[in-house]
Amino acid sequence: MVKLAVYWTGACGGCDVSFLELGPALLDVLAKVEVVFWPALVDAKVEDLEALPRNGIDLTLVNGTVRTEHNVEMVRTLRDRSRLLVSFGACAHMGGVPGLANLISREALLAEVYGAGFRPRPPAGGAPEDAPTALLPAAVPLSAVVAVDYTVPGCPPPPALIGDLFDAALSGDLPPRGHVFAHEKALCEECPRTREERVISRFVRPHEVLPDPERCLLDQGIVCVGPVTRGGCEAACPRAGMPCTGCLGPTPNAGDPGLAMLSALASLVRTGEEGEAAFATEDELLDALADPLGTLYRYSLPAYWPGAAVGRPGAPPRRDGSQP
Amino acid sequence: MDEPGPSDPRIVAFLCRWCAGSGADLAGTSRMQYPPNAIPIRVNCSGRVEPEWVVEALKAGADGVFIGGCHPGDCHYVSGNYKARRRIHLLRRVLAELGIEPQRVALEWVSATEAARFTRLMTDFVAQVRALGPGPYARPPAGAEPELATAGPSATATATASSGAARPAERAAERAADRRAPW
Amino acid sequence: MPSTRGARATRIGVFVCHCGKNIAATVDVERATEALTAQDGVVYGTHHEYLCSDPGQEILKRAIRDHHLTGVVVAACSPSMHEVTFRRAAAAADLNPYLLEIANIREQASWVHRGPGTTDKAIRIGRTMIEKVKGNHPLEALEVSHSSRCLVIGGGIAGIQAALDVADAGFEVLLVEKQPSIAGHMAQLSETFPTLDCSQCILTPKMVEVAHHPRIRLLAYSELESVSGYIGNYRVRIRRKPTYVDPDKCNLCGDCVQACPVRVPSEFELGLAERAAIYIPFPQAVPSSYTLDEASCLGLNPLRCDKCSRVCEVNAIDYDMREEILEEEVGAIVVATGFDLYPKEAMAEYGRGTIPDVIDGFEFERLLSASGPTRGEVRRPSDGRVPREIVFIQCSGSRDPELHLPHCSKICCMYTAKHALLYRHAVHDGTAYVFYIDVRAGGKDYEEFVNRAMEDERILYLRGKVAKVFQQGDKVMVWGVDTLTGRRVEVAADLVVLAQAMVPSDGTADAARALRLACSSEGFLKEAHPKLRPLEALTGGVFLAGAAQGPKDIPEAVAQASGAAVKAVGILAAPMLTHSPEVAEVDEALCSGCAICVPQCPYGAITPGTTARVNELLCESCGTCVAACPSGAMTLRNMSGTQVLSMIRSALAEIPQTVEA
Amino acid sequence: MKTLTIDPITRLEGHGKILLHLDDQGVLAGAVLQVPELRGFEAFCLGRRAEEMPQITERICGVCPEAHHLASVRALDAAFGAVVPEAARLQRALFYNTHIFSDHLLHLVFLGGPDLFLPEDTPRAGRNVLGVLQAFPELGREVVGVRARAQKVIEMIGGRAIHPVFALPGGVARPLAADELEVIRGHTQAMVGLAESLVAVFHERILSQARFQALLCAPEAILPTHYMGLVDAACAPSFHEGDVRVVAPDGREVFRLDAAAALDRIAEHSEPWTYAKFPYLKEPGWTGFAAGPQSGVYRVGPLARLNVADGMATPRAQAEFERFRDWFGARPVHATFAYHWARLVEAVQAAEAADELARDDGLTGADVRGKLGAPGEGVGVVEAARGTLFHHYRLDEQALVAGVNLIVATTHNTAGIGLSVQHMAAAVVHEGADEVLLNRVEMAFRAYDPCLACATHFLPGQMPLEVEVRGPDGALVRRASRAAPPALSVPAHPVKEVPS
Repeated sequence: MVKLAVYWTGACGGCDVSFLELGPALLDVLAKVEVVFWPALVDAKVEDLEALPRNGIDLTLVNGTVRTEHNVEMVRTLRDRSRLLVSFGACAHMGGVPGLANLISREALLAEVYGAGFRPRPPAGGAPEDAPTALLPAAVPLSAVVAVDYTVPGCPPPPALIGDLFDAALSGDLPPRGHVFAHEKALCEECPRTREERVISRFVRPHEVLPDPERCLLDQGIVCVGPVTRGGCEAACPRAGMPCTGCLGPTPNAGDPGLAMLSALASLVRTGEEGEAAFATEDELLDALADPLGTLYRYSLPAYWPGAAVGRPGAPPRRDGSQP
Repeated sequence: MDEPGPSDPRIVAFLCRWCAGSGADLAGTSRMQYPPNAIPIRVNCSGRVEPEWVVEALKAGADGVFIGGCHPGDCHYVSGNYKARRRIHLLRRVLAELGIEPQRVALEWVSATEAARFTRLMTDFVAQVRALGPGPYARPPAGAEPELATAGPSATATATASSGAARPAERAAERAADRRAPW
Repeated sequence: MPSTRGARATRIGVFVCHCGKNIAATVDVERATEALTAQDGVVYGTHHEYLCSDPGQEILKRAIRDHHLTGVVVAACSPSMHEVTFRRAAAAADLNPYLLEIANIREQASWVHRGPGTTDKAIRIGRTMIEKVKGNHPLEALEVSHSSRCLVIGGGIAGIQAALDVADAGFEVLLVEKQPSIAGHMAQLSETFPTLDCSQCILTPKMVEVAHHPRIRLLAYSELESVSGYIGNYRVRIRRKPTYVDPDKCNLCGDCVQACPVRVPSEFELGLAERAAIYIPFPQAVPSSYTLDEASCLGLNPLRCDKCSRVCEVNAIDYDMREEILEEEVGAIVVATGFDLYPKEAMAEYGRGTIPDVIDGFEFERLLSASGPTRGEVRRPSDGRVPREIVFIQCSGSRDPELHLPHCSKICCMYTAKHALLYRHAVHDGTAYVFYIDVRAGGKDYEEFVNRAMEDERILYLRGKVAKVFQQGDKVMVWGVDTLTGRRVEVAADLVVLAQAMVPSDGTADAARALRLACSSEGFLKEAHPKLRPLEALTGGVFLAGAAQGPKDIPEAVAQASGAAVKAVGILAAPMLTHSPEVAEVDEALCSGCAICVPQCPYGAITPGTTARVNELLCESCGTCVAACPSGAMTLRNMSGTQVLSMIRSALAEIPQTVEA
Repeated sequence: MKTLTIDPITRLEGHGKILLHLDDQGVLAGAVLQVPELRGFEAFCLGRRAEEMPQITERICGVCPEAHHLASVRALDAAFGAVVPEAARLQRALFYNTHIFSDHLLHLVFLGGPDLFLPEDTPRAGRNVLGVLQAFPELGREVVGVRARAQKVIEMIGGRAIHPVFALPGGVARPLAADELEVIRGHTQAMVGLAESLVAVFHERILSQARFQALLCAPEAILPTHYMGLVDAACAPSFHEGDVRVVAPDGREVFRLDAAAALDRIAEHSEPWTYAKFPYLKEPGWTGFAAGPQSGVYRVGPLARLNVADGMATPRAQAEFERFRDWFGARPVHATFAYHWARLVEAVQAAEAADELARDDGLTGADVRGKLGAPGEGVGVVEAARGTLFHHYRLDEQALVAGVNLIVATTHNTAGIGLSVQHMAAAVVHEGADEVLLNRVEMAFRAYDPCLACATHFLPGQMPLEVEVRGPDGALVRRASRAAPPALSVPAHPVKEVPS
């Protein structure tokens, strides 16, 4: 029996539910594992976890973005008790949708939600440690806190990829450390849409048109980040008539997916014959791209722009040129 | 001392070999003088410059990035400079949204004969970046914990690694290691 | 990507050049050498007075051997100076030359800075090149065999010249002309400016030379069907239309023409004369044989009409001749598809071609030509009367972005002057007016020629545009303005000659399509670089000659044709085609076939598919496709993103103050 | 006086932490639900593209993303003044009823299941879905199978099973193909089938148990509050559209209004010791953590929806609804554990409604996009499995988000949950065994099927649970707990409202 633990940090629960998407196959998996810790599913409390010896868990899946000091403590404990730790889902992998909160400094965030001057504090008479656990300055991916052995990407991970992980883990036939359980090639490989003239002559937002069901969405001016995103989901969103938003993360060589896609988009833009005469209209077209940051980094801001509100107050400290 | 002083901005300059690069060489042969802050990296065409390079420079502590290409109509490869122009235009928009001054990234046209122009552009850009102050990821004072330290020391290590600042030699060795998303 | 990446243990040597005082004066070469030698992966470092000198290069070679170096960085002058020198030296020491890089610390450091920062910068520049060398792969120049035949498309003067030059250089030429005869428009001209020598007299010898050249295969009455392949190895399909006359048998007796019951307007005479269904465009045609035009023939059917074949004593006529498709291998292609005139039917303001006595330049050439329909007498089409008052309108369709074409057709100023002058020679008491915007006579003896026309021949040059031309009685009324005097001018002319704009021929558009050549908005073929590569198309191995590339006169067309010929010969003569190996490369394990790279390439070197494919010989290494590739599957050999990222970091990393060597 | 902390409350989605405190007489004086983390959706949604909101906000909750997806798009419909074409409306309705069925199933069997199907003394190790599957193998297999088919329907219409992508302002992404509809019909039939067998099992194996009957009648689990829910024209529960109806503890209608107007009747109260907010009815207003007609505290969710409804929308559901009502006699039903039964009644209606919708050929209509007006402000409301869900947006002229307010199901219930937990704990707090206490409290908690991921859409939560006993000086007297990360204890005096 493989000892399994599943835990969430700042999560929506979708990753937990995604196991159910395995359908009947789930029963086979559950039959082969001993669930030692999984708050969403079984009654095992924190002390049960802490009672475990080092490497007492064979396989731990952590989903959710890391946002609080309590998250950090928990994943450190899990790392210590686990032989294999898997970053599960887009939040753990790259920071996820909640990672967009890094566009606002922690202080501004609290102010935005609870009004200016809000400071979480213990209740009157309560001891200091009774205060709600403190937020980190910024959301960070799991790999920023503990060493991660494998990644199952996705928001949530597609059942097929979860299946691959369990096949590997239960058979003991494991890929090299650092393996990402998704395709090496981009989504376009499994996308049924046809690519014709590779030119963007205007940007269109999904609600503004009913796109041609056969043609590539990019060719129709809809920003689809499929070309920079790993396959493994059967191009679910493009098949459903909606652009890929990049939840499976970048292909191995893409680097920063936001910048890679930015470069591709800008390269495809044409407003007639290229040249100085077209500069003005090209810029107009590029400026019409709505919310590039939210579009290019929907799931990956913390992984690629560490630090909250990067250039704003609260950005990483400045260089001090003083010499040793 | 040889190290530029604290107030001295650090800049990376991507120069296309046919125009801007030759212009820079001519500035040399003509013994023109400009500040030494920019470290030139020669590329075939400004169209080869990836937005990620610009950002990588900022993440590695640069305060500004300069890209020099051929004048419109003069690109040795016909249209590489047009692609570069569009990419940088969009990149600057994104930088602005991240709170990073877009003026830290300059794209300029310099022909092989415009040594004087190159000299002036370099001088002005250094001044401009100096006025902006240190870049968003400029190095912290020795010993100072980066802000992510709240997420623990291991975080500092991995997080900076994911931003690509650590151990260039080692990372250059492994294929595409530093281009992979962090897990 | 080659599996060797990062596999080799890196043993890099660094060589810092003093360049006498040129570098050493401002860069602390000891410290630079020390700092660079301390870099990870560097096993040897030294500096020398003049590395480019023979002793300097000896040091380099010896170090490569003694220290088993796997990479070299020479910190010295600009790579444009000595990259070749040092790479040769490396090769001599059995180090692959692509593993040596130059760090430019002279032009971009020692010469442009003074003071402490200079050494710091030199070190950082050096470090970036060390990082680059770490990622470099040993490469060999690309080599492919190729066909040594040349295809010339278009048998006008440019095509003829290109074909002759290539053939004379010793290479086989396929000359394709879609008309029954080569010659092009030049044969229609009467005399040529500024020397006024007879056009046909200077053209026909060249045509005959083509006809008899052992290495020129002339395919007249033929068209380019399709082209595949790439530089050095093009595969072309040519459709050869049936002439129904065996050129070898035909003895040009002309009996068939008499026998033929059909008469249609002659293309060569621009409709000013007629021809039979079986015809020869003009007496000096090459190939010198008759052509039976199936469109106007009564039906190529002996039962309906076989008059021509009955009178043909040599039985040259063969109604069963069929169209054939030829497939040929060629190494280079010269496109000389020529020009046509902007149709006068497009000139609403000048009667839209409905006024018989409003004609274009070519028609007037035929009226002037001794071999023309009027035997060289100037008689107007409507009633054959000799025009007493004649008006020439320049820039008809040219330089008129609002209504017609924006470009200048370049030759009209000259041929209009020639026309007016020849008219005065023919009709001594006639009056010639020329309406012009301004006279452009840039060319050897051109200005003199125009002045001669204006002064000696007392031709009235009126600066201004003609607003309206219309028929009134048997006169053609011309309304214009003389902008110099500001007076409105009205001329009751007998004949009006429009200097119609030059536009690319239909054949040019066809060729562009078949060869996937870029065209300007007017449709003229685009050159690879407007200044540096005016004879080459963006597609490797394709060259441009004549007016298909832009308006030009005969001497220019001929000059460009010879230039294109030499370019073509450059490919045909090479034992092997060699090409830089530092080109774009697709990692098929990573490419999803998204095809975003395809439109980035100005040379059409990338073909889409399940994975993109790069034609290495067409790739010019700009790397624009690499920067556009979202998945990082495309890379540029020895300038990969990974390399540059570490170059960037090494440029910015702190430099330890004291380095233990 | 002592403070009890329960950590973590397992088998519910998300995190949370309960604190109870007793006065000197050991009587429970207050209960507190603390949810200690922040994700900040309200903040970072600003500046995003409007049409992205259904996809972004659904990341609040992976259990009921469909609810957020739809509430969000309904808010956008309103903000763009769009009229949704019939084909699109039908797609959304089928999609959503299927989701409600699937989500109720998830709770009935997987999360709340153990409380329903297993004896209370079942050891912790076996008190989970696996235990249920062992006790009810054939049902278990059917549940897993049919839920998979329901999810398939959601995937076919929504594009993805979890975090769907199909909803766009004014309609949906694409027309549905006829062959797809054929497949869907097969699945919805299976759903109705399972709904029926669940009803059977519930009556034979659960309702028949004295243990469960006692639970339903347990006085400590009776909480007379206001109730809120969506109803259709016929005043039957409606999940994805309709008016918001609120009834008082005595069943009298307080109001019946559209989304925007209803939202105006709600205010949010906040406490300094928790990130969570406490919505209440402006009329009668906030009177502290209390039930009854004088208190603005209201409850939402299955029980609330049955309490605001006059009947069900479909025949089988109506039949079960009548058995439900007859069993309790009076209406509204205030028994907290009746949530489970109400959930079953709703599951039946959802299955039937889905199957009905699937028969409608209008589903394959090609017109799936209504015309959009200028972007403005809009409120959207749906019934999530756990209760009423409000999305409220303001858009700028480029249709980027300029303002966001979300009131999610579990948040409406936080006060009610606190009260239930308080009563439940009060009843058992003097029985020495912590296990019993903690289980009872958790059961009371779970009855609501609280989705704390939702409740904490601005607070991704971890729910430590422990028992602390502190002296008046705040010093620790006794800790009977499942030791946990920093737990918040409540001081030894009643919780005071803090003006916000």
